[in-house]
Amino acid sequence: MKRFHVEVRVKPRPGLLDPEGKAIHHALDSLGYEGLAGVRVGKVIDLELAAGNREEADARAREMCRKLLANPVTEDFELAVAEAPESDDEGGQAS
Amino acid sequence: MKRFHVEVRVKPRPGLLDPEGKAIHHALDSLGYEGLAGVRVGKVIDLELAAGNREEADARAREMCRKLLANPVTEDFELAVAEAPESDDEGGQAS
Amino acid sequence: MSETTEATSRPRSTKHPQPRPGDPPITPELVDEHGLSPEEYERIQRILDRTPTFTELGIFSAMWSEHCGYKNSKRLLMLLPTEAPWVIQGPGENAGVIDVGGGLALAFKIESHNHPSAVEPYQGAATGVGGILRDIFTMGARPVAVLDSLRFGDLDSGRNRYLFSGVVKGVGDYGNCVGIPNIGGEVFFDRAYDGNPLVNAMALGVMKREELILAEASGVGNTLMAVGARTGRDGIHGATFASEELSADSDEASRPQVQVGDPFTEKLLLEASLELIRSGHIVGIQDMGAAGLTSSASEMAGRAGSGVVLEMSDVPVREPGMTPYEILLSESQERMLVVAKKGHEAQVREILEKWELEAEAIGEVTDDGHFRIEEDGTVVADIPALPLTDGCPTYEREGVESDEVKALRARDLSEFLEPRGDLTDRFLRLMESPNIASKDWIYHQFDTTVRTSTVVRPGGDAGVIRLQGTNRGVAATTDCNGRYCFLNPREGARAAVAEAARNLVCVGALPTAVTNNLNFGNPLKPHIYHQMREAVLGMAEACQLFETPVTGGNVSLYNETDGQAIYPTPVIGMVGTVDDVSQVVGHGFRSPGDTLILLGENREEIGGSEYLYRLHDGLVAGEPPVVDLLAERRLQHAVLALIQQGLLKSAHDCAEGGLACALAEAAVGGTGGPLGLSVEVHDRIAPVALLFGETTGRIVVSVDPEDEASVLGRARNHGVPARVLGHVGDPGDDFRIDSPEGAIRVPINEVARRYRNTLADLMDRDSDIPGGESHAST
Amino acid sequence: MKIAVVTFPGSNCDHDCYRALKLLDEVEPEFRWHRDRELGAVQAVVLPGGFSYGDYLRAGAIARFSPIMEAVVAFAREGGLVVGICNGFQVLCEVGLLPGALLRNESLRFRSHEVHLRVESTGTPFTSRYRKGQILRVPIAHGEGNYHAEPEVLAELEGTDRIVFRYVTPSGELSPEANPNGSAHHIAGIVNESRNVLGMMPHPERAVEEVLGSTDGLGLFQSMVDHLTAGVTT
Ligand SMILES: Nc1ncnc2c1ncn2[C@@H]1O[C@H](COP(=O)(O)OP(=O)(O)O)[C@@H](O)[C@H]1O
Ligand SMILES: [Mg+2]
Repeated sequence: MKRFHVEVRVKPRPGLLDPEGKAIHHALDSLGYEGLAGVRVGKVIDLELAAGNREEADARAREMCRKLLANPVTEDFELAVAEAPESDDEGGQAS
Repeated sequence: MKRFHVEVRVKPRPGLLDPEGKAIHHALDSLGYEGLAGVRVGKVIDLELAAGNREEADARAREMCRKLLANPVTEDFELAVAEAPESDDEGGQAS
Repeated sequence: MSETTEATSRPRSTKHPQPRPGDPPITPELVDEHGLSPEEYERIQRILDRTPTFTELGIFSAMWSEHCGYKNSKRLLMLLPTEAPWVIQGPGENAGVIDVGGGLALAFKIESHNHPSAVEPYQGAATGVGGILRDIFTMGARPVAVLDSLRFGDLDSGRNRYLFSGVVKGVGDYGNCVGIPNIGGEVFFDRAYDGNPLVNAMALGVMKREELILAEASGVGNTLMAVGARTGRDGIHGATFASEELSADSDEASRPQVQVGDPFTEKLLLEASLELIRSGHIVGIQDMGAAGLTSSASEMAGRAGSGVVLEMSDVPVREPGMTPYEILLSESQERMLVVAKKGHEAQVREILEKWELEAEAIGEVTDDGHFRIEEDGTVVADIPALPLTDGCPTYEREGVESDEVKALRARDLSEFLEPRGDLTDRFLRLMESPNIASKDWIYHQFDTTVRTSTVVRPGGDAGVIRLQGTNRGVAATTDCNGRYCFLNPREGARAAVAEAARNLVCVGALPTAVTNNLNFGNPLKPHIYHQMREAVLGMAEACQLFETPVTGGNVSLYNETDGQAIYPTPVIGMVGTVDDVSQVVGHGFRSPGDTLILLGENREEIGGSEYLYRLHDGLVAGEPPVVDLLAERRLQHAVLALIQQGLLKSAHDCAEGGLACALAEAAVGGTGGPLGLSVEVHDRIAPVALLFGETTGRIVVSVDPEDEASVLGRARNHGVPARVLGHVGDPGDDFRIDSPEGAIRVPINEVARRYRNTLADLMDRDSDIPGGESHAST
Repeated sequence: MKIAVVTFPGSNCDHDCYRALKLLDEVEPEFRWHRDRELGAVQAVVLPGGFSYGDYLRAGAIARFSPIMEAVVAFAREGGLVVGICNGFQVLCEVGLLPGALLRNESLRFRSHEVHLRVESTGTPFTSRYRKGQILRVPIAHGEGNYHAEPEVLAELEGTDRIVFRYVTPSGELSPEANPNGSAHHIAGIVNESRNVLGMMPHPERAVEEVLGSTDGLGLFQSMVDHLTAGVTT
């Protein structure tokens, strides 16, 4: 088993109202940042997981997204999988 | 001016308690996903902005992060800048 | 971690603790960084009869900080009255407890989280609420209400808006999630709080009398268990930090990790703790609050006169590699220390497991009176418990009033009493002051009705909740006007107590007891110490007279930024009892045509008023309103009796903004929508003072016209001046006050609009955006 | 009759619902624990408000995997009455018994105050005691009550009389100011296709006694009792 780091990004589906994005857009505008055409806010979820290989890590993370991490009615998700550096001693005890 | 897509990821600083990550970790565990060593949750903010070049886009987004998007007391941020595909008609009018 | 803890079989080391590898040497600088004076350090050496280890230095530093040791306030606090027949538990425990009838007891307490909120308003305020709730349920009481008392600089600054917004959200999110209704509080804006916001949270809990449990580590051989969240590196040395002035570099990375609240875990901990207490498997329980495990374990040992030994490697931690120093001083939230009866550890674990929480045996109660810490069996700290908890040196300092304040107080204000300009315009500008305008922007973010017991929600004079299963109720309020206290700390403190009691009688509650939060600057400065002493004396005097003993409280000192102190702010949290909740009255008018009566006396007092601050460029000067405690008591007895006789339809006291604003608040505050009014005032005092002066001891009531004579007569029988002011009008009528020198006349809907929109208009711009340094500047 | 009130870790209106049900002579409320796998012999189920699992990730997202939810879903599919209030509504959407989702309030703030609701449909087991168009005064207290669904779903809800309550002004008008969270079509409560599952954000259980400020919520529980009693006798 290897350790993988999966970064899951869950974002509001296009077309869905995103009041937080709108508020940030507005705030950035009033701070004087011009040329901003859009702001959308979502969630990023970092998973540290063990899997036989990269494909397996990817597949398991996708399943977690479909099952729990993203709501298909309102959200889309993307994944990025990276192999974690081997055994930095006491790692893997977070959260 | 070109258009850039900047993805900002704002994450809780290491060592800081992340109750949301903890709850999700717990939920994934009880859904039977084994080998999860850690879950941390942050925010992803997609910015569409205009800038002369990539460096400028990066610098401006960083400044926005320092000024507004990330709370320096509790959060770190990372950026990814990509040039947006040229003029897909009605682009730049989101949000 | 071992399943069964055979703590008794652990061999007792008799050797002195040795420094751990990596411990810094104990130098005068290190002692100083720990906030200990050379004399205090000498005392520590005498107690130990040797040089402390680094771990021990950390322990002393936390326990002898202002926050835990009350070095500079203890002697003053001894002046407060603390006893009455209904007091079950006075100061010294996690919370005070009083008898509220029907076999029920009320636990209540206030606590500050000022410094953490200045650094991270959201988490600071949230964890403040979390901490005070734990103080309540560790007494065995179920929390039933929270209140919040807040102070900020003026809202024209972006930083202040950010702090205000974050604090309100933090207070709300935490209490909402745990499911405790907010029933009131206060907020006050003044430049004196720039850079030093105050966040004081108060909580109330109810239990059956016999369910009271104390925080004591008794019973040799009993097992100490860490319960709830794991220990991380959060807020290490928070207690010392809270005892120092903030300076410009407080924001640097050297600062302790911010404590993050987890209200979900708190809710589980609340249910689990109450179940544990009722289960009979434990003998004591305490929150790991300020100075974390150190203070909870040593105080529990100190109270019981026992000792404890703790094994650091058994403490569940969140991060690897934590040292005993870090584990002992961590202020990670949502943790408790429980003393389980020997042999009942498994049952304790089972209850926690039901609530998805952890419990780990980390030590045991001993009989040697020592607070002993081991790491893998090696002693790393060994301190006599009593000198550690009670041996902190206390100081009585010299207090001298500042000349600046004397001069401000002596200032002649007669020029401001001249009628100048349009009264209506001045009235409306006052109604739009954030200190007077409706606070619904705040409490609409708080769940106020969960637990289905809230009888009077925030927005009135005091909150009222029904005691479940009875017709009885308890009421609570927090009050303090820092400007009055700044100009005259003794009068100001008397006024705070008087106002709190007055707010309670306005809803029909009998005031019974007080908790208080002393928020001051650096006590080492003679003028600050003077403020503290005077305020405590004023509080003591008023509490004595109102028969509202002080059952607990909190002290927050060093509230200064760059040498500038906040106003002295001794916040009074007062509770009262209601015999029959169906008799409670609100502050808003109920029916057109009702007669308006003013109870109490007008005086020509404009000093320290919101009128001067808001309409005369932030002027804070003059003698604040003088409290006539005996007249106040007569007034309160009268109002309470009138409410109990069912003669009043509404009651509202005059506070900031004076008579005119009190009338307006009552006119727009009815549940059926704003009602106009028509009133005529004349007295032998300047109209500005009559309309906007903040003379205390006045209550405006509305009564059925048929009861007018009866109310006037009864009030006078109580020795209370009473006069008819006018009548309540219809919806949409004018708000109209005629005085000999001019009139205020404006449609009531316009008054309501301005009153309601002020805070929202100021706040719904930019202030709820996540973090960032934009908020650090204006 | 027995009505179950489910307690999830973080539920905080479970006792309020229990007490409200207890006010009705016919009802014996009973708590069910999230780890229970069976509902037992009950005639209806209440999923109460609160912050199950802290509302972390999304409100209701974690609670819907609780063991008890399998039993609740089965019960609902067989026609049993299920009411989800506030957090309970969110759980019902997450578990798929009701369509749509509840997003963060448009104001991005938690909102807690009294609202006015218009009864849109009396053709449900939960609203027979009300008149169509009746205005109710009931508290809300939520941060994620902004009802969202695809346009087709909204059209279907509209077309099949499944919108049960809408937020209105005191005089019964629809207006953006009266919509506390930005909900699509001012929706405060909906039922499923077979009309036995109701989800609503406002708290009827907090409006059952004069001393609490309103008794307008009582009719909802009484309607359920009427329906269940009729079911028993016929
Ligand atoms: N921070 C707050 N939290 C909750 N309620 C508040 C807060 N600030 C003000 N309120 C509510 O608004 C009411 C009016 O506030 P205030 O003007 O301070 O009242 P008073 O002068 O009667 O003490 C209070 O009684 C309280 O219920
Ligand atoms: Mg008042």
